[in-house]
Amino acid sequence: MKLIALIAVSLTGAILIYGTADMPDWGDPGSPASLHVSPRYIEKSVEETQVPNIVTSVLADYRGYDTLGETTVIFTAGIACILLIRRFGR
Amino acid sequence: MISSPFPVLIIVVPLISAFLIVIAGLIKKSLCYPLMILSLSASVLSSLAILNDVLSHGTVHYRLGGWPPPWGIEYVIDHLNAFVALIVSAISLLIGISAKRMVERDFPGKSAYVYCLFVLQVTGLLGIVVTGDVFNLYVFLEIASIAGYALIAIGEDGAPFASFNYMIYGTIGACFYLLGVGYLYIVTGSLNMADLSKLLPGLQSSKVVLMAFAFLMVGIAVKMALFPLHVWLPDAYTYAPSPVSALVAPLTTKVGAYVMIRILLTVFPPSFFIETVPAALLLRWLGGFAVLFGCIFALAQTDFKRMLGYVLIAEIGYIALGIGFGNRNGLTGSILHILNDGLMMASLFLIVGAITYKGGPRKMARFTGLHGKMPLTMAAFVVSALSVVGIPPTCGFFSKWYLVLGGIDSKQWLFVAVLLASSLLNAILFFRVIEKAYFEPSMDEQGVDRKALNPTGGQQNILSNKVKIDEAPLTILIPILIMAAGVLSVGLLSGRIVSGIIRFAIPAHF
Amino acid sequence: MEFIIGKYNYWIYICLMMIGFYAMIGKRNLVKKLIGMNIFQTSIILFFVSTGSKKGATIPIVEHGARAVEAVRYINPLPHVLMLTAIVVMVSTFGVALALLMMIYRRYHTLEEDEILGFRK
Amino acid sequence: MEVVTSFKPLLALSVSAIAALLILLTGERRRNLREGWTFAAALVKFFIVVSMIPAVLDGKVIECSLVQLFPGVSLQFRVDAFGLFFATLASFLWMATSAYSIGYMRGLRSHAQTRFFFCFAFALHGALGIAFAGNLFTLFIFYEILTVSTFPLVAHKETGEAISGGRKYLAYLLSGAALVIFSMGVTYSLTGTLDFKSGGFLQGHGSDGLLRVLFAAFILGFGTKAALMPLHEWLPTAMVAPTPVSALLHAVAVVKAGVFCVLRVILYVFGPDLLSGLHLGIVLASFASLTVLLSGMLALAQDNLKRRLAFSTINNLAIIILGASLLSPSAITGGIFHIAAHGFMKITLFFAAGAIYVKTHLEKVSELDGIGKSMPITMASFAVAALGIAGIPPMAGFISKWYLCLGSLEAGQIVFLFVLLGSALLDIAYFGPIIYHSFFKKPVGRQHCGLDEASLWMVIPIAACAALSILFGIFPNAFVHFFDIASLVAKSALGTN
Repeated sequence: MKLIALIAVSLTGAILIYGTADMPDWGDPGSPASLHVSPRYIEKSVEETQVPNIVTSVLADYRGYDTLGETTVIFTAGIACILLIRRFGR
Repeated sequence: MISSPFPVLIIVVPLISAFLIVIAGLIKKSLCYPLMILSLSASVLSSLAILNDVLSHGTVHYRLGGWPPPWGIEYVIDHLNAFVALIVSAISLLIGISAKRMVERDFPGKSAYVYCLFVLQVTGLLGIVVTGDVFNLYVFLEIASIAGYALIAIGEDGAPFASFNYMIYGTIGACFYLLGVGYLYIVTGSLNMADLSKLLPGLQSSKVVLMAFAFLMVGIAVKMALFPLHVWLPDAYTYAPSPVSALVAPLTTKVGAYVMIRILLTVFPPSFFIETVPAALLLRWLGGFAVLFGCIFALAQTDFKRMLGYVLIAEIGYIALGIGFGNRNGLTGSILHILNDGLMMASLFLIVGAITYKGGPRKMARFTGLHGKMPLTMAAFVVSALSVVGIPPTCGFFSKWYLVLGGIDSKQWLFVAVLLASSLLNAILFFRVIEKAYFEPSMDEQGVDRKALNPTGGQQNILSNKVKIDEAPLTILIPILIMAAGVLSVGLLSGRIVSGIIRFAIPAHF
Repeated sequence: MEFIIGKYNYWIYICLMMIGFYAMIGKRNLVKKLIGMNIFQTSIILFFVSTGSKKGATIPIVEHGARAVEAVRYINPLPHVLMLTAIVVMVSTFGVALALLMMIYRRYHTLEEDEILGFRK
Repeated sequence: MEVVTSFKPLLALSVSAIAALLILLTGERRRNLREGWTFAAALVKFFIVVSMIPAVLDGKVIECSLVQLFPGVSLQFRVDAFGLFFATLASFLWMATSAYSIGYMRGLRSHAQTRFFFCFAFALHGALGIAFAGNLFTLFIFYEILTVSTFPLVAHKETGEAISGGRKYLAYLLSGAALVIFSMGVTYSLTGTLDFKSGGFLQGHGSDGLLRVLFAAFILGFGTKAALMPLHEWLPTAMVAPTPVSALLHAVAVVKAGVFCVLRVILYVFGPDLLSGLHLGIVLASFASLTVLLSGMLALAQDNLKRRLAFSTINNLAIIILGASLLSPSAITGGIFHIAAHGFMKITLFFAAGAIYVKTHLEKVSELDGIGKSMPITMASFAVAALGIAGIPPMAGFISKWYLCLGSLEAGQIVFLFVLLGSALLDIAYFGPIIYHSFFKKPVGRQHCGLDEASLWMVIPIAACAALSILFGIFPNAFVHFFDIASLVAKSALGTN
């Protein structure tokens, strides 16, 4: 079991390292992630949402729906914990 | 652009009702069940409305918060997800109806929480289906998974440990998926599926895209329990409470299959998985192995529910096989099988639920004489079993037929042989149960000690020395019968379904 | 050399991730598995957040009164947003996992996988 | 060819399905009503089927299309001469069988009679669907319905032996069905259609090699049901079933459906031209001849009466296939007529065997000495049918054998003439002793106290079927125009219209 785990882990690691070859360097301002989609958040955020903290504006407005999902996840987990560990009627 | 409120209603109605159910549970327990049924019905109606919209006007877009797509989150509903959403919501409504008696007997104090998680599970699954954003999909995936872990854990004796294992695998799967999303993001800068599908064709040679593809696939394969990543499934679904396994088993895996089809066909250019990387080849082989492995392991089981778990693994194999053929007939078979398998598996798991609810056995050796005691349930069982075996005119035959055609079209004779052989294996599996139930006299007549009838754990409260098994209450029986009728009618209507919906769900150039 | 220095953020996250991954599938103690899971998830967060950075840019909070905002001056906010969500998701999973462990412990009075499997035989 | 749209085929089909449901709902308590449903359905069905004969003899084809299943293939019923022939036979014999099974099941006080009659009605539903199917796919759907609904009948006794017989039956037939699915898939991907057509629709598609493999897959697939050697093993094993079921298997529906499907494939999927072009007709004919001779010899070795009859069935089915694979007009006519002739004669034989079993619980040939004295009507009918099978005039078997022999001459294949004659000799060899012993030998170790026939429910069907075997020998067109229809099929299939 341990051996299988070790092999699986080293295999995954090797693949991951192989994949880094084509990745943009750390902090490269010209990486695709910095050029597509996100510039609008930075440039228009104040104008469109009146929120100077861009993370907040994206979290609560542009991608607010993710945040609703996130809240639901907590809610789910809460209910799940109640269901699992609370002792009822004993 | 069509603006209709239904896409968001599918999700929001059950989401809100999940909160309300908990509150209602504090005030008056009897309110919870109607609330759940109401919200699930609303989901079914909205998915019907959307399917109607999609059929008459084409793809429906819904911008959440009004932000245009690559910046905001968008729901995109085309033929494929309208179809899957309807399957998910309709089956969960039926299972929801049947859950009442089982939940209220087995978890008397906790029913509100169970219902709440039940609805959340459905919300999560529906959210996965309708979203057009790869990260949003992850969030809903986790809602569904967490609800699933909790629901499974309240089952029988081994359930918490089985659920824990499921959680470890599920988290690895979800994290791999998230990693894949991150890799996609790093090379494209986008999370929107439609946007990604525009950007990705130009990046096919990038190693990062390859990584992203691999991790997305592995992650989804864990969630849909594709061989050899299925290890969590048999335990989890065997120990889960009956209504939960009836909900989670058919739907979670099918939604996983949907995500796989979505990623392969829409997000990546379809040629990517067929030509650029050998994913289609791999899917074929894994699917083929899954089919054989599932059937053969199912043969070795004595517990009916666990056997169904292995059958489910085989059924997932069919879907993977169909995708792996990479042609129109194969994909049609896979998508049709999402519907068919959802129906038959839900029906079979629910039948196990009905039998155990009445204190009946789960060991197949003790199924003797069951048809006399539960004639309608067993009739439904025969119909669903024949469908799994692939006997026309039940629906299971038609998806297999498309899969066989797909195999013939792509000249994969080996896999055609696997498909045909698996029908025979399935026949052995199910006919031995049918034989037991129909041709062998019941235990009473053989004078076997009734105490020996006690199933493996659980439900001790009604299992005294005397057990009288008869038909389950109507709330359980009616959904079973509806599903059995569905198995028959979907078979005959499969032509309509394929030419009306599935044909458009597959890219035109296939 | 350029290859290693330019991309060391990825190397770190991969190392962390493999540690976590190994613990998840290789360790026999359930708590250790959970710790592995946490490391695993955290490494993904690290990875995401590191993709958002830009050399010479500052945190994505627009200074008060700034008019023409240039994207180059601020780091990419989107990975942070995603990770805020992901952290919550991961914490929730972790919470449920701990609840499950409590249930398992109540039932078997152990958290060693081998012993639990022994009980179930 | 004129095409008429009508719901009659659908009506005929639904009669037995509705009857099956009514039987199920009526249940064990009101068994007279339950059996009433069986009877009523058999009668109604027969008359609906017969009412279609005049139109079909006029050269019309009755069609009824339901839902489209996938592009180019619908759930479609199409009554042509060949289908009508089989449907007439099946519904005709259903009437006889239902009367007989009432007597048999009650005589033995059998359990689960509701299930029995339900499955029986459903099997007839399947058989009629096969007969009326307008394309291969519809045919296959009903083929599987027939297979599945017969399984509980074969395993009806619920003993270990019966269940293993049922298992064997299913294993063979489902494996065959898998091959059929495969060959259907290949056919569809070659031609894009599965609709039957006189003279076949595969011509000009695919390479010779592929078509040969396809033909083999088709024949092996449907051949399991037709009990073509070496795929016949299930049929003798299935003899554990109650006698009416054996009658259903042998005379009415199951194996006949197999032969029907084989003939459909030969005449309406591949077509005579393509088959003779690929030299497949002669291969199949040799294959069938081997079965004819082997099964005849094996029948000699059987002491169990029903098993002997089973091998005789295998023998006769192979003769039918032999006739069709000779691809000459007389041979096809004879082969198709033999489907009906054999049906009537074989059902008489099984009924007689069942009647003996119900009265005396005897199953072995060697124990039947002198039984003709106590059951004269039964054994006389047995003798008539047995001689008919051997091809002795004036029984119906003579007509079919005569045309088969003519056909082998027409086809210029003298070898097969000898095969046919040899098989007739074998028939006499394995039936002769039974007849002789039962009438002219003294019973051993058993008291015979005069006349001791089975109940009228059983004797009348036996005598009626024996009488019909003679009647169809003298007037092959009596009542339902079996002979005319058979020759019409041969003409249209060979394109000599």
